[in-house]
Amino acid sequence: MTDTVAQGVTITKTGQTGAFGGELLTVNFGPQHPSTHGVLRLIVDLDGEQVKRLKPVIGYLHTGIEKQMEALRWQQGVTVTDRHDYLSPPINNLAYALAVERLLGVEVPPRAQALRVIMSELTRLSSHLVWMGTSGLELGAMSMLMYCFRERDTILDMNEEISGFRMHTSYIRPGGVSADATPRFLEMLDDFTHKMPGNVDEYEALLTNNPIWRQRTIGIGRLSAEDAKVLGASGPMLRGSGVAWDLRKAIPYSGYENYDFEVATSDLCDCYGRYLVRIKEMREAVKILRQALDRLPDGPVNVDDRKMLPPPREELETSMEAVIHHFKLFTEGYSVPPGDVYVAVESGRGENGCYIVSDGTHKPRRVKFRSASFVNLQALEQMSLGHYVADMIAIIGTADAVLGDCDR
Amino acid sequence: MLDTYVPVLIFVLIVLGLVGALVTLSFVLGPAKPYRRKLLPYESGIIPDTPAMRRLSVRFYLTAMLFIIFDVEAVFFYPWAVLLRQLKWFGLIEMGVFIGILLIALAHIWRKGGLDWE
Amino acid sequence: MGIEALAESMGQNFLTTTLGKVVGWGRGNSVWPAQFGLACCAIEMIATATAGVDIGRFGSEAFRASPRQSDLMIVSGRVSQKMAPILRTIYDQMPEPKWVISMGACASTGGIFNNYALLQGVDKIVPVDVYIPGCPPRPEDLLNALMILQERIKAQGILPRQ
Amino acid sequence: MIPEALVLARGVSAGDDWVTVDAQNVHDALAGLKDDGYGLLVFLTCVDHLAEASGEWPRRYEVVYQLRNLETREQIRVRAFIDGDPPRIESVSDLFPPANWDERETYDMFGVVFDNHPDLTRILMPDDWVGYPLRRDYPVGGEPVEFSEEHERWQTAPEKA
Repeated sequence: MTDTVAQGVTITKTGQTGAFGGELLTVNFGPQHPSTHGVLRLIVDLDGEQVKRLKPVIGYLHTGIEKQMEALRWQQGVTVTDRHDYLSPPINNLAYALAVERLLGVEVPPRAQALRVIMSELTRLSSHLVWMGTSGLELGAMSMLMYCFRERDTILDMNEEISGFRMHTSYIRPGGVSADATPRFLEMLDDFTHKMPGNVDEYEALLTNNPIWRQRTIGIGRLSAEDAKVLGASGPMLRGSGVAWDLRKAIPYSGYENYDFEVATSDLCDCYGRYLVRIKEMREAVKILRQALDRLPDGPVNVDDRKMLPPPREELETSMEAVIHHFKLFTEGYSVPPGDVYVAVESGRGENGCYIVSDGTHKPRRVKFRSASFVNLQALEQMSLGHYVADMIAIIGTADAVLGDCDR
Repeated sequence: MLDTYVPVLIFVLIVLGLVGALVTLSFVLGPAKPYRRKLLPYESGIIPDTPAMRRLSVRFYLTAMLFIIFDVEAVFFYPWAVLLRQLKWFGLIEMGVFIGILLIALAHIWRKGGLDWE
Repeated sequence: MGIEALAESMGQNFLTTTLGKVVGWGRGNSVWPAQFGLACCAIEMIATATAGVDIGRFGSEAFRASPRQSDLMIVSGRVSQKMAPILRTIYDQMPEPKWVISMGACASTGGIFNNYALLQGVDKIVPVDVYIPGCPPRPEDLLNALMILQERIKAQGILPRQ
Repeated sequence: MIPEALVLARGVSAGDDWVTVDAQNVHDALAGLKDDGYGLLVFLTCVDHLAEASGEWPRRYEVVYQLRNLETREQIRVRAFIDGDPPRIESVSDLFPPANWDERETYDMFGVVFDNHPDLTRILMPDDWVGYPLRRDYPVGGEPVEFSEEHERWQTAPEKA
């Protein structure tokens, strides 16, 4: 019998014998599977219940986003950046906006930077809540989904209040933000920062000392600090192995240097350590939100560069340049001086970067998204060798891969 | 003497009636359009071309057999437990011997390493 | 002595209906969706299944993992070229009677991604019953689509055997 | 550091410093950088400079490696220009494990062949896909939309209005 080939992917030599003379069974954890957090396909060789070989196959959600951005103008690209990592839309916008601003050599006013930090931390919270809800669901804690999505709905209401949209806010744009924070949003945020620590205690009460949760996650999916660095893992995958690398502290952007928060790390190097890192990150996010709200500077929220941002509506009746700027912006768009830049921001999953090459026209020459899930998924095989199939579910969960972000 | 079994008979009839009705109703009312692609094995969306019937390791068989032995042993406890009062000492000693024999077997299996998986 | 007269004499505690209506009522109120989350709309679909906007009130909270036990496929998210044959396979493997809700702009028409990588609308490969606009549509939109589908199922009644 | 002989050009673009290296000795350059502490390959991609107005590029494809030193937080970008059909370059997946999938994706999207890469197959597109989507001469695809500037019929007199 030749190699078993499924859709052109050579997997295993047939007849490979397992430990007790049983043949390896090739199983597809295919694209449509309740536990793969999206359309990830794993081709797994099982010796009985133990994973002997694992090959992730991705690409089932490839949306051609990088080609799409080459066909869109600079300001139009924002709507596409929302949708490639659909659990942290504002953070993708932030990476794209910072890259374009660095190319243009433009600095956004402090109020816009603070609003960007607020939206990023809210998104990090909602992304961790979705992770905890679905990971809890997979490991048997069904009620986690209900608890986590209850808080997530309050965050989505806040998103809707400030940007008019629940998930893909397109709030952070090159040159600033789309709208100033309304008083009602600040009220909701203030109320949220008071309630959230209590809710995180509730999650901890449910999970941290839960014997089933501990048994299913402690010692599962070991990734030593050295391996994590070599494999290029980032985010909770790296910090869960004791490496205190957080882009908000290491290469601060958008005013993160003037907020004091700790980098959540744990040197347990396993699924439980990464769970603790994410819980601590949620608490740190609430602390940052608190500080950002207390010291929210006032002032404009956009760069007042008419070449880049349309003038306010009422000015259109009076001044002729406003009409000219308005017309030029919405027909041709602005152009960015040639050059290339790479900006990395810390998303819930890890380092989400945006590499832009501009050739001086009004459309980018090349936009490359460095995706955290794309790299973290490569560590999947090393973490799950030798474990049972049930533990592999916990390992897929802890990698927290979003397939839109991975396939772009 | 037979009338003590009438409730059991009624119960069986009700069950058969209910199950029969459900099966025939869903057979009659539900549309059925079997075609080749529908009857292919489901493996998360991929049509598997690797044979599913692989030789499994002997541990599964061993564990299955052990389970059956001790499960059947548990079945014998029920009648004994019901009649515990009436059988007094005789029942206890009788069951003690029965359990003793199986306990020795369990100790032997445990020592030979039949229970651990690796 | 028509049925109605009999009902009169029995003091109105009879409900006369046709078998078709009963079958339609039963099927309509227990539509089990297959777990077919692709992209952002899947997150809104999960949000619909949680306590905030409870899809359980419509009898559809049991998201079945395997297509064999589900009768509704909610295509929630963008369908890429690599995923299209798999989506068709899953649709084929669902038992009759089955329905499809195309959730979101990307599933219905390819949405904002008009490029080589996406299938421009899932109705190119599977017959779709209800389309939902929005990117992603709100959970209430999904419930609205489900109610429209339920009306349509109840109206169908008994389907021909073959 | 990279032995000076290999460096063709050096510069700073929008705050990031970059180094241009000849395509043949990319592997040694990255090995030198790795020993020097740049342990993390952040990403690896390719840029297609077909018919580009600005700047004069030596060759059509520019393979870009972004490296970072976790201790000193420095970043450096290494460029290598290649050409040919298919363009070939040395694979660095033995130095940096994350390069494995990045190179497969660059092959999938641009058709750049990485020599002695363990498993150079398509990763994002279906396995039987023809063509390399991210090349500039590959159409964006999708369906022609009636009212858009790319749609030639709309700009001429719409007889069927």
